[in-house]
Amino acid sequence: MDFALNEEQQMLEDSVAKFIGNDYDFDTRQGYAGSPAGYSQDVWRQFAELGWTAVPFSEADGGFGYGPVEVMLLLRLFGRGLVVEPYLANIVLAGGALRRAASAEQKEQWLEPLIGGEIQAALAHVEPQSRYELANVASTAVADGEHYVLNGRKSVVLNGGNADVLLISARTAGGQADTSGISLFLVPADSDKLNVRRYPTVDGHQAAELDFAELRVPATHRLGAAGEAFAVLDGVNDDATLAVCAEAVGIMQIMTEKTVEYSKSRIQFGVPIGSFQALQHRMVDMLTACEQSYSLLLWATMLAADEHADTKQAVSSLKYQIGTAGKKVGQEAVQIHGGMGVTWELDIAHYFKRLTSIGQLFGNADFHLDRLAV
Amino acid sequence: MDFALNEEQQMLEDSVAKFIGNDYDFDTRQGYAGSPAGYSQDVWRQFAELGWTAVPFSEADGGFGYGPVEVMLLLRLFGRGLVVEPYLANIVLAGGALRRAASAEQKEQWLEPLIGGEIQAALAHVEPQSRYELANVASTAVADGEHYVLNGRKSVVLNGGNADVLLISARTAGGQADTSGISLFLVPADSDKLNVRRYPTVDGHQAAELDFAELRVPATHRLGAAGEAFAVLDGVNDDATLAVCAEAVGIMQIMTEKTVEYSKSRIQFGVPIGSFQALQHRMVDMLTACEQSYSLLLWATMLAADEHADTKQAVSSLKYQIGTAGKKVGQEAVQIHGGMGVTWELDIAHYFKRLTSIGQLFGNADFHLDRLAV
Amino acid sequence: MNLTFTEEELGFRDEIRHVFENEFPDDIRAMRDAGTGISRDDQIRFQKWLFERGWSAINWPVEYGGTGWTAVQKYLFMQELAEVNAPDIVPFGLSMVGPVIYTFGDDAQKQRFLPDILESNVWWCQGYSEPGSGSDLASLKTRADLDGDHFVVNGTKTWTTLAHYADWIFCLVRTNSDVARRQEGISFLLIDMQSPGVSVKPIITIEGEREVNEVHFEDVRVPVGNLVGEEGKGWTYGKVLLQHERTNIAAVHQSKYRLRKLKEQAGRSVRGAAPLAEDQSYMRRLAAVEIELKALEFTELRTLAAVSAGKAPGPESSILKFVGTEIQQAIDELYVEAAGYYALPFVPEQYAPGFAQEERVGEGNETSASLRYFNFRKASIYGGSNEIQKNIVSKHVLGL
Amino acid sequence: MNLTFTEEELGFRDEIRHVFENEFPDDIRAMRDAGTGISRDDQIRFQKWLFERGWSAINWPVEYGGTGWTAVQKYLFMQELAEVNAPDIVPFGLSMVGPVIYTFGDDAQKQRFLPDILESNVWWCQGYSEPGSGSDLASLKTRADLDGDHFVVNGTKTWTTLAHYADWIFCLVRTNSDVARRQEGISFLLIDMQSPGVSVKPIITIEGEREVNEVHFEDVRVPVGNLVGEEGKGWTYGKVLLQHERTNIAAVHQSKYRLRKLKEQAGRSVRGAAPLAEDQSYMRRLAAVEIELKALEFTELRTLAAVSAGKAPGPESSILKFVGTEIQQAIDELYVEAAGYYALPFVPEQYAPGFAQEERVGEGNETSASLRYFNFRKASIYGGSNEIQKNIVSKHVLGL
Repeated sequence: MDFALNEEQQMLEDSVAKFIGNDYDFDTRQGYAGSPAGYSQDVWRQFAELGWTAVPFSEADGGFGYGPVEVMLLLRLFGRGLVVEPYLANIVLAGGALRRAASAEQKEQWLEPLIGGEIQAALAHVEPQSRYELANVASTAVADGEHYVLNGRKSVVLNGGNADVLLISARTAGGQADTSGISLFLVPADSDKLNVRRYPTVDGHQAAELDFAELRVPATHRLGAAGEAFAVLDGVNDDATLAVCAEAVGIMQIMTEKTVEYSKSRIQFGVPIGSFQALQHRMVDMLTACEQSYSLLLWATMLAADEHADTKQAVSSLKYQIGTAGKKVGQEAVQIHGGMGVTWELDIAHYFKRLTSIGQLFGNADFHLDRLAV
Repeated sequence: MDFALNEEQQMLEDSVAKFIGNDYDFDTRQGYAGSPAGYSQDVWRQFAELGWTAVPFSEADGGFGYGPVEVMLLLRLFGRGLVVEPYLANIVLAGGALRRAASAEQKEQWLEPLIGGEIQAALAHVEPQSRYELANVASTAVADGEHYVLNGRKSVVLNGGNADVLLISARTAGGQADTSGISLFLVPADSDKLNVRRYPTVDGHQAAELDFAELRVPATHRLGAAGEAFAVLDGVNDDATLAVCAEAVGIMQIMTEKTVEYSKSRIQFGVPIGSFQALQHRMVDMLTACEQSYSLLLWATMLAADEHADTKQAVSSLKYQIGTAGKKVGQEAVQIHGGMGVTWELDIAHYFKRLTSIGQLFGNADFHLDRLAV
Repeated sequence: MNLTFTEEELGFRDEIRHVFENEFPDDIRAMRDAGTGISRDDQIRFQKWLFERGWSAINWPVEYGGTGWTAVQKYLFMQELAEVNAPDIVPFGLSMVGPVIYTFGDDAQKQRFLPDILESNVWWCQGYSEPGSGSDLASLKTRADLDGDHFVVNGTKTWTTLAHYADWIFCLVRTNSDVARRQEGISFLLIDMQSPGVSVKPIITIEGEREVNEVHFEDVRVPVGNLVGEEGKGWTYGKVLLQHERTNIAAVHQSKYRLRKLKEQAGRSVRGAAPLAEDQSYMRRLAAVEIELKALEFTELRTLAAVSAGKAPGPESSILKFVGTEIQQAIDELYVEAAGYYALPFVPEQYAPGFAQEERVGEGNETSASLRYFNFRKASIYGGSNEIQKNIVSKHVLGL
Repeated sequence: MNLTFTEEELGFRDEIRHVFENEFPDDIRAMRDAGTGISRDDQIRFQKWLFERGWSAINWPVEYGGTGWTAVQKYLFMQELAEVNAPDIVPFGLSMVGPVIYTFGDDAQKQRFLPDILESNVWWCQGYSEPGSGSDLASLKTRADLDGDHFVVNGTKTWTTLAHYADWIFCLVRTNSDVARRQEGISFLLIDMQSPGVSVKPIITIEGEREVNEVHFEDVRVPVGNLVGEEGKGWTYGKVLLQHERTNIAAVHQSKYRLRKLKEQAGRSVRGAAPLAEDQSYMRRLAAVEIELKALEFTELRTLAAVSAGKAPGPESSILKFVGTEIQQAIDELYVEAAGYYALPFVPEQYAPGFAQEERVGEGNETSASLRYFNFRKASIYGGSNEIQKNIVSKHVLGL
């Protein structure tokens, strides 16, 4: 039972904190988010040079052999910095699927350049009807000689518009909600018959809708065994949920700090609004929500690092907490900032929007509480 | 659309308010609750003389032909007075069943003296396993010549220990959860084979556990048609739910008033605690909960008076509101009273306990919200 | 005590409904249903449509063009208005400055301003808040100094809704700084937005739209004839405005409409998946909001009944605003939860008229849910934050 | 950063567990499981059982009879203690006055009082609150006037838990009224309850039990040797007490035990009806409390880790008390909801030893749920109300 960081972890956290503190203020972030790609390629290359893109990968795969704890350290600080560079989409989602399912050749072709920051990738799994049911896949892939023929649609594919390669899930067997029969395919973005509708998201990130009809994919581009992709997607989904929860905790913490600071400087009726007891107690509740959320984040992350049997329960507990406490902290931060809290100009509004997005990603609070209420 | 009381209603409300104000202070109430019967027979006779026991009954049955609105006026003020006399058990529950199901002879024998305040009655329907499922009846009644033979148990029979006659539901046909096949029987309290375990309830009222084995009841004591009692019980249950909600609104209102008054007089740190903004906003929330609950009470009561098709939906909406808002108001009133709020000596504790009981009667908040969530 | 409407009231409602069903502009309703923002011209066209039927100022006295309706009639009208998903009536002219002018203005001002407000010929905006004074309005600093037959106005107003649409602005300005109470020395002034020295700077709000502005006044010369009522009495007049916002302050009818639409949406199955309506947890949440809304509807009806019975509005009226906004925001959250992943796409352009349907993202309007949610966080902040509302109830109702 | 316990820690836990499983008095556990109140004698027998194993004062310095355990060891011990549903250790001697005496008392006081506290030979109670001073403790009025080699004590203490069991009481008394700050002039005095002039009057609490009392002092003569530390420094000493309540302040282990028992109960079917565990709404509520409790457990573990690493407890420690009591009260509510109609019967007598089983009302202990719920509303009021706790966090953590 030890909450302390080891030396490598401490160095990693310090370097991320240094980057956020020195090179990533809010105006810079807004500039990157508003650029054509929606993020900074330079910053992304920097992440690769610093080795941050290699964190969750084994040394055999060209990574550092780190795990959930190190990813948590990165993401919590990315939350504080409101980082828009697509770490979740490239490293946790696409990288997580490649790490788990790709063959040696596929890793050499796709994972190495991904870790190297040379290509962008995206995992295309969610569909318009699937909501949070991971196994609900209506897209189909039919074997045809040395190829598969894919038909279907994919929803809100994170980083989908920037990706050089898309990891598309499709059903090679089974019924629409079966866990078995789902396969994953590597599809270059410039493939014929692949239609990508890109758009920004409300939190300053990028996503896309995909649709594909009679899209032909070489059988060699299948990731892992046919029909066995659910376990891969399930593992990736847990990693990604942990990652966005770490980001959310960072956001909740800085929103609380900024709200307390604002309440000390904002004068109304001749006194700082932070002197009003009703607001004081609400800010104490915000702090409490942060502390409790951070505790669950540590619990769930350490379980995941141990590959403990309770990991899934912990991930759902954490996501429920983030969905509820995150909403509360975000809404209170905006409310206590008053009119300023709902302006585009102030960072508070953008933290709030990111928290809202995270609340809807990978299962909302209700979904995860239902999973636990048995 | 009219919220005003007519002349008769205004007179009724005034007379009840006068009684509560002049003849029923808290110490008097505690005396009645602590007496052997757990209520005052004199006060009960007074209720009968004033005609309050006749309110919901038709003129043909010897009543005033009043309805839900008048019962609401009575019960809301009974709530303010924390009245322990068994109006709910005798008039709304037992009387409601007799009014709906009894034959002319049965009414003459049982309803007339009940309205006259000469006898006490109780409806024995709930069972240890039934929780809030009205149709879940495991007790059985088997026809045997001119008699029925009853076997079973009944739970928390309100006024059961004081009742001269018990209205016992038992299954003459069907499965344990069927709506059809339930019958009601009039059983004198002194019947052979009827075991009555009386006890006080946490709110200063009285109840009892019943069990009966091979209890023989004349067929002439059956209320209404065999196996058709569910509709009767369902109607009575709605009336009773409305009645306790009216009582709860009265309790919530007076608890809020008393809490506001206390906060003006209780000095801490040299000022009244009512000057602390955190408490001010919480007392505003208490007031809001009272106003919103009172609004739903009026809505549901007026629908019931019109025998409107939405009555059941309104009753469940109201009971959910009382279950949630009532708990909140009660807990806040106790909390803001501090140590005094948890002493037997102060009325606040007893209002709180009655609100808690009402929350568990006739379906708690979850039960009623589930009924609406379709 | 009963719930039934009289024959006359039902007849009145049916007439209103008939007109809305048969004469309300289809294109405006279509834009509303599609989630499309309403342009300045369409907003004016809508309000003129109401004016042509005598419905643009239902709360005004008959002599100035009001209806003389009973509280119940007004309630029924607002209900029918919500049933066609009509735009909100811009309040600044018809609900705010109009009543101040016919209550405190002189005959010249009445004749000059009221008809154009009634007909929506002139677009008004409100100059109350300032960068330094939000909840603490009395600390406002904008000055109006008398210079001959003109006031010279200097200062800045902020959060000015649709100032970039407005022809005129009504302002609270300080005409006297040498006063005992800060509420004194404040005057109510009408200013032509075309006056030299008036400039409007946009404020982009959280969801990315230009809805509010900063309005700067630099040596703006305003004829003394534009002063409403007495100099130094502006604070009193400003507060009187609030009286005229009672009807529909809680937006009960709009919330009922939105909840019903949400239930319809939740009942629809998307591509063979189970409809959201089968999710008990979601439906419990929805039912709880519906209960709170039903309670609010009757709390408002009790207020209207009290007012029309000549009584002063009771405590229940004071809670209409903050409960009403809390419910509107709770409904916004339900729409976001229903959208799921489609709460993320930021595609406001697709709700503009003429956007290519094949480019649309998401089912129906689900991608507009989060934008509405973000934007409407303002509802518990502006017009006197919910904290200020609770302070008022605490002081004036509970006597704390 | 990892969750695993060391071999040594696991070995320690197993030893403790072995002792509890094999040596803990069966009759005491049986009374606890049956919901029976614990008598004075049984409480003392339980605490002496701990003493005999060196476990009665785990937080005390070794020299005075403490354990010298690490934070993790203390955590594991408290966990095993909860697993046998042990009674709470009465805190007034072992957690409160004991630490004050060994920190600020003189040698005579240490020799005279500490051994009897450690062995539970003497029952202590706490004299802090007064009728006029609840949250505002510094306003206390009980006076101790010096008269030769005695103090003469006059005044009233209230909410004195189990004073009718107590042999001694430790009090905060005013020895000097002529002070600048009210916190000055307060002294920490030890008083024999047998002293002439001490009288104890019961206060019956909401659930009908005698748990607290009013203690009156009328010209009670107390030897000056019973003054702990310096005259006038009592306020400082009193605050030091709080430091010693860290461990288990949040009652995490008891709450975990009660939640597990509740789940077992909810899984049982009563006479053929569906078990409560099939009620999704109820189980969602239970799961939400379980999540909050898990979070609190790790918030407490983080605090213990910080403390044992020599750091001052961080902000997380300040919230342990009010979150802990909120969770305990939430669990009480879950038990009441589970009881349903059986929340009503008021039959405390059936939880006394030797009550006739055939007379019992309700399944298991369900009729005790509401009594515990009522009684435990005190948890958010006493020991510094949750409002006071939030004021402290606001001031000392947020700097507001």
